[in-house]
Amino acid sequence: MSTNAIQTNTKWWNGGRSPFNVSYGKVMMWYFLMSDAFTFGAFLISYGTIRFSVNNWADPNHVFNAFPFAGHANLPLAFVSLMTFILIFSSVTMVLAVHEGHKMNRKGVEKYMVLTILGGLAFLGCQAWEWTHLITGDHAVLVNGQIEHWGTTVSKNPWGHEVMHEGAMVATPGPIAFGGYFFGITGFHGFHVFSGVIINVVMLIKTRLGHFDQRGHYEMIEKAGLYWHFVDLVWVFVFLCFYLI
Amino acid sequence: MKEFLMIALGVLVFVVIFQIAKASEYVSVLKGEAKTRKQNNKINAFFLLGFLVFGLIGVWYCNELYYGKTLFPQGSASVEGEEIDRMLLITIAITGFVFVITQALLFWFSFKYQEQDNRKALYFAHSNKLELIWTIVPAITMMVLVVFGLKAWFKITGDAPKDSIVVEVTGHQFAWEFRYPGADKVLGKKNYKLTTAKNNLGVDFDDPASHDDIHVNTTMHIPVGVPVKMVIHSQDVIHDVGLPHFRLKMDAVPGIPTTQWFTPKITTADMKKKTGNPDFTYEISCDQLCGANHFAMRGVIIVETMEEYKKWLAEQTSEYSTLFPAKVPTQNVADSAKLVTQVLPQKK
Amino acid sequence: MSSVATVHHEDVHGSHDSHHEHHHHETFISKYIFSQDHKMIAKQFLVTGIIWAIIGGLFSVIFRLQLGYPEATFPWLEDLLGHWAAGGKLKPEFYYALVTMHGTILVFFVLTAGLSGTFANFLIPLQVGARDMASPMLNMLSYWFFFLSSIIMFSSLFVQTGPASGGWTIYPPLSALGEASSGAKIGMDLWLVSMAMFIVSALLGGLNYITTILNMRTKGMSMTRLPLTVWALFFTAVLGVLSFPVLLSGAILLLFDRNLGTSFFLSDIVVAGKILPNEGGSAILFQHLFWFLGHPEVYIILLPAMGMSSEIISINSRKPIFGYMAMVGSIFAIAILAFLVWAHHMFVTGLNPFLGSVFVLLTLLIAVPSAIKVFNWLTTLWKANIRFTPGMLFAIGFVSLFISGGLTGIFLGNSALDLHLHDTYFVVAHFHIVMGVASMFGMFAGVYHWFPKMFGRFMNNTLAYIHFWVTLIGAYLIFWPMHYQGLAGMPRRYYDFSGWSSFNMFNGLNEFISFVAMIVFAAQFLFVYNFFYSMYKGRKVTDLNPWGANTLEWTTPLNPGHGNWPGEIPEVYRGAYDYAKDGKEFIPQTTPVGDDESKGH
Amino acid sequence: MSEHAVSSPEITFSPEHASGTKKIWKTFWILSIITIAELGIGLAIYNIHKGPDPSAALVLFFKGMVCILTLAKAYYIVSIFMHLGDEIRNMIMTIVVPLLLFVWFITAFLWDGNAWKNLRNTDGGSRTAPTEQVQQHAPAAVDNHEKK
Repeated sequence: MSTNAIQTNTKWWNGGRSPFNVSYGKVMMWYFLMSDAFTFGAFLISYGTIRFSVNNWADPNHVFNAFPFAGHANLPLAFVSLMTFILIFSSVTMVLAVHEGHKMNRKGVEKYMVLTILGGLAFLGCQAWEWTHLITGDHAVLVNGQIEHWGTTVSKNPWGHEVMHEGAMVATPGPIAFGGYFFGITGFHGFHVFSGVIINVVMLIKTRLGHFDQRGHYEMIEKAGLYWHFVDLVWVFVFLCFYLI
Repeated sequence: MKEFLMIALGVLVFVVIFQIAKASEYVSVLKGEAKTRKQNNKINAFFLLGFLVFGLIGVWYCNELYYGKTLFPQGSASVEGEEIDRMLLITIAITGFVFVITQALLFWFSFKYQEQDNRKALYFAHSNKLELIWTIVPAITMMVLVVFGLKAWFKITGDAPKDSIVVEVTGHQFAWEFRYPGADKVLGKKNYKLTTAKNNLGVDFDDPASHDDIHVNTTMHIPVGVPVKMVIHSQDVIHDVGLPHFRLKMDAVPGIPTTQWFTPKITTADMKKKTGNPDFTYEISCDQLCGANHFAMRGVIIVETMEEYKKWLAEQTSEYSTLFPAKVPTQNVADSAKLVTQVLPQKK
Repeated sequence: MSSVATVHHEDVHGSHDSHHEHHHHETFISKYIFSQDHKMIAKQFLVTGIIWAIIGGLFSVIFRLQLGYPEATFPWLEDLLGHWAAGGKLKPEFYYALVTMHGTILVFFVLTAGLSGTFANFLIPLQVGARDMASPMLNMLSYWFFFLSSIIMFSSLFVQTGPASGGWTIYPPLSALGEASSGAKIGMDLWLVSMAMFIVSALLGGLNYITTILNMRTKGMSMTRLPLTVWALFFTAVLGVLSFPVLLSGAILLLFDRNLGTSFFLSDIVVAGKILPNEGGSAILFQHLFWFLGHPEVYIILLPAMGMSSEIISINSRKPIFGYMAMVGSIFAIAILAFLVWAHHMFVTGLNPFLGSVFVLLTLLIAVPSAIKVFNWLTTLWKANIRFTPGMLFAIGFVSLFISGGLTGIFLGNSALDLHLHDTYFVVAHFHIVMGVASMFGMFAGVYHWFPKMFGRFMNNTLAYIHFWVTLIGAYLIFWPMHYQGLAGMPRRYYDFSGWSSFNMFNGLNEFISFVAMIVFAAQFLFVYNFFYSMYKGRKVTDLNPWGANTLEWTTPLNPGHGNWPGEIPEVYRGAYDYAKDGKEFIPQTTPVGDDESKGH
Repeated sequence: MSEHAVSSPEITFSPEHASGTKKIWKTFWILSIITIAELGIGLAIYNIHKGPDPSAALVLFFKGMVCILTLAKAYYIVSIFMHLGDEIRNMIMTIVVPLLLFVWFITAFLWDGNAWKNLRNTDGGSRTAPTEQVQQHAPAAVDNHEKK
């Protein structure tokens, strides 16, 4: 972990002070995020491993091609781009809130926290829509010579190969693991977003109550910010693994 | 009643020890702390040396008692296993040497440098030379072991020779089943969804390759001197094809076929003579915990001469002909009927 | 435990947090139950650990009864276990449940929580010179999550279908399918939930330990002046923080497979005549996830014992630990390698041979830092002036066991040999010696050594010596012959060997091992009795620094309250191992370096 | 209790990174552009698959591109938004070095995953694998983006 820790006698390491010039709370937050990165890492790597172990996988451009109120238009990746931008934007507002915190500007912090929370809620809303769309979807699947109608669930995957059946192209069942990993990982990420929103709401309330002004610094906002950016960071990788490749 | 006596005895022993311990504190107060401590120090240092001496004698004695019961005196029953036995001997030699030296130093130093009034500990905090020595020497030793080990590993886990006999091994709670590919030397495809009480391996009989496949339970026959390749399946949980006499094992994993191959070199009959045990059999032990009857998941391997093996194989009828006698033009129906009873899963 | 000084925790963290002011009175609840004092939390971990150790040890005695006396019946077992031992004979299902619980309890609850929970909490703030952990609140929660986890695991012992019985490694599909074994029903869910709580506890603790060591060191306590105990606990915490989350992932996926119909670890399964729809998962994937934790876990267990043994050996040899930097470096190397070698537990799962060979190489590399440590310990003893306190004896025992168990690791890490030895009694002997008994020895050493600091009283020496000798001799008698069973290919986790012509020649030995195991288990009550008796009636500590040690914990008052030092935290001027230097027996870390002093390391 | 002036070993710290919002917005635009580039590549892959003769190498190349772009995004988020770039070097190293474990973590897992595929396709080496042909030219060229 700390190759550098072994270096002697740099002034930072002599004790009596933080070697990183960072408060214990932030150090702890960073290492917590690192351990959480291993949780997500393990999920995503498991997903990758399973994908490597099967011959076919569902094509994201086919699975994720819908958009709210757009009917059956084929809009691959459009909705997930929207979600990505929402999250990036809420990250920006979060970092601006932290920035206002440094300046001890309570009003500014409040403003940007509200925007961040709204961004988080919007993202959650999008995810809820996407899940609903996938689960309630209705896709013709050829099972044992019979056409069945499936949505995408943890035990059903209608996105397999297409074969010719009675003069039309019909999908066959795809690898079941797809649904499990998709809902499992996006769900776990959504859970992080949700808890991030809760944390941000608490921070907003504490800001309004003037707790941080009394304390003389807005470090709590910074810590909440770290968590929130981490959520954004994870989404970057979820976006890569599920939607792009 | 016996239990109560035992418990009473145990409690009595404890009470005695506690009393002695308590008394020892009073004694030490009377004698003076320092003196008691010195005494204890001497006793324990002496004990440590005694532990070394008796320990090494014990190691030797244990070897005398149990070496004969390990698998080494009888030798490896497979050609590949010889490699493993050789590796094992090299490793035992190296680690044994290190073991004796380090343990001897540990206890000898403890005894030799026990606290004495006239001794002063040496201030000796570090020496890069020494550190370097005991970094490099173990590193080189390890590399030697790695090189030999991997050579054996790649040989054993490499592709089976082309002329191997293929046997499919399937584990399920709590028994082993075997399938031989028959005259076409190709195993018929399987699909676990086709599993029924009769077709309990889920063989896809639409695949013509399956029509001459032979299915037997529990006992596997293989010829001596020819490489045998096992294709290993599991139907429910993870099992493990453990072949202690051949020095091999490989997990049976549901959904992922695994494989291992070996060349048996001693027939069961020869092994009976060699070990002087008329009941000797090669056994397949399940080495991966697989449920309540894990300990009873036993398979048997009979290694026989090529002639015996061929004779045995010729006596078997294909699973297809037993299950679908109507579809097979002319077959010895009586024979097949006999086999059906065997094919059905034997519930343990 | 009168509190000489009470500092409340805002003070502990420095100025930026000290704006709210609320004084709390120390009630029984706040002092003993929901205490935020690291020393009290350490004692809570220790006592809980001892209770679990008794339970876990008892389980091993019960299943050893079955192994040692497969023909006999024990009517009292039926009184104890009810229908699981109908007629006084253990049922195989419950035998496996006991084996599983024994492993789980000892590995996680005793040797992780009980060992690093106790000593990281107790020693880190005291040895680095901090008033408490970085976050006493989270530290308290860490214990209570552990407690919750304990309660859940304990309750799983009493469910109708029995506790988890798939081995402590809970490999699916056996642990995923209720149809496959009775232990894979509700007992398994409770196991997973309990483990999730445990992971939360380990993370809260681990983050605190890391942060405290990095951020809260007193003035002058540079990283290279830290006692080796703290270094070891530091890397232990790093291992825990980075590897436990991976087990959490595995546990969550397994819970989903069990309850939500996903197919992460399941594929192509026919169980109890039922064809399951799951396809495409991989049972081996779970093993990868499990061992990514599982292997660092063995070092989580071992490193604290190494650190404490180093410390105790140095103090009682009255000699500096040899090669301090090499010791730190080897701990570091072990910690890194621990993350890279997990699949050496999986050589026979059909692992790609070439991938396996990389794991062989990395695994055997661990022998190098281990060898460095052993030789450094030996050199520390050379030309020393050794006092055999009980702590010292256990530390020496630790080194002996570490050598014995470590060397057999060279067999198992070599994949070719693992083909023969995997899952045999050789493995059982190996890991019990090297991480089971050796770590227990480290723990005993720590308890005997720091008991005066914890409770202001000494433990009884005579009892301690008897305890040591019975345990050391017993441990070797139990586990040494098991190597021979392993070399005979005898598989572990067998309920009964009588049906096997290949393995039934060791019945006499099994009986002997079981007999010794019972004696050793009984001898542990000497320790338990000694521990609780001495807490109240032991000889009182009169000297603040009874062992003549250099480290900071011995500069605190006898029963320091929350805050550790009544006045200023002492400043540190030197490393922790200046023994026998310049003709002085020992020079505490708080002594400034004199002008005439020779240069140490 | 008040007599001990608490000299907590931890000093207060002075955050220096309140430099202005310009950098933040710049990062926002960088992230947006990268995301759009990623989408472009995603659609390119889609169109390759739709085409008559999907080139596996080209798809693989594009996939490698998105991975690199994603890492770039991650770098900007961590370095600018999370202010890690402003911390002192030791701190950065303690975060980054453990993450290097992921390299072996990913390699080993995916390697073994791929090995399982081979075992499954060949039934433990007892059959020849289904030809690449079958996998590459699945009807309608839908889900055949084989990673290998």
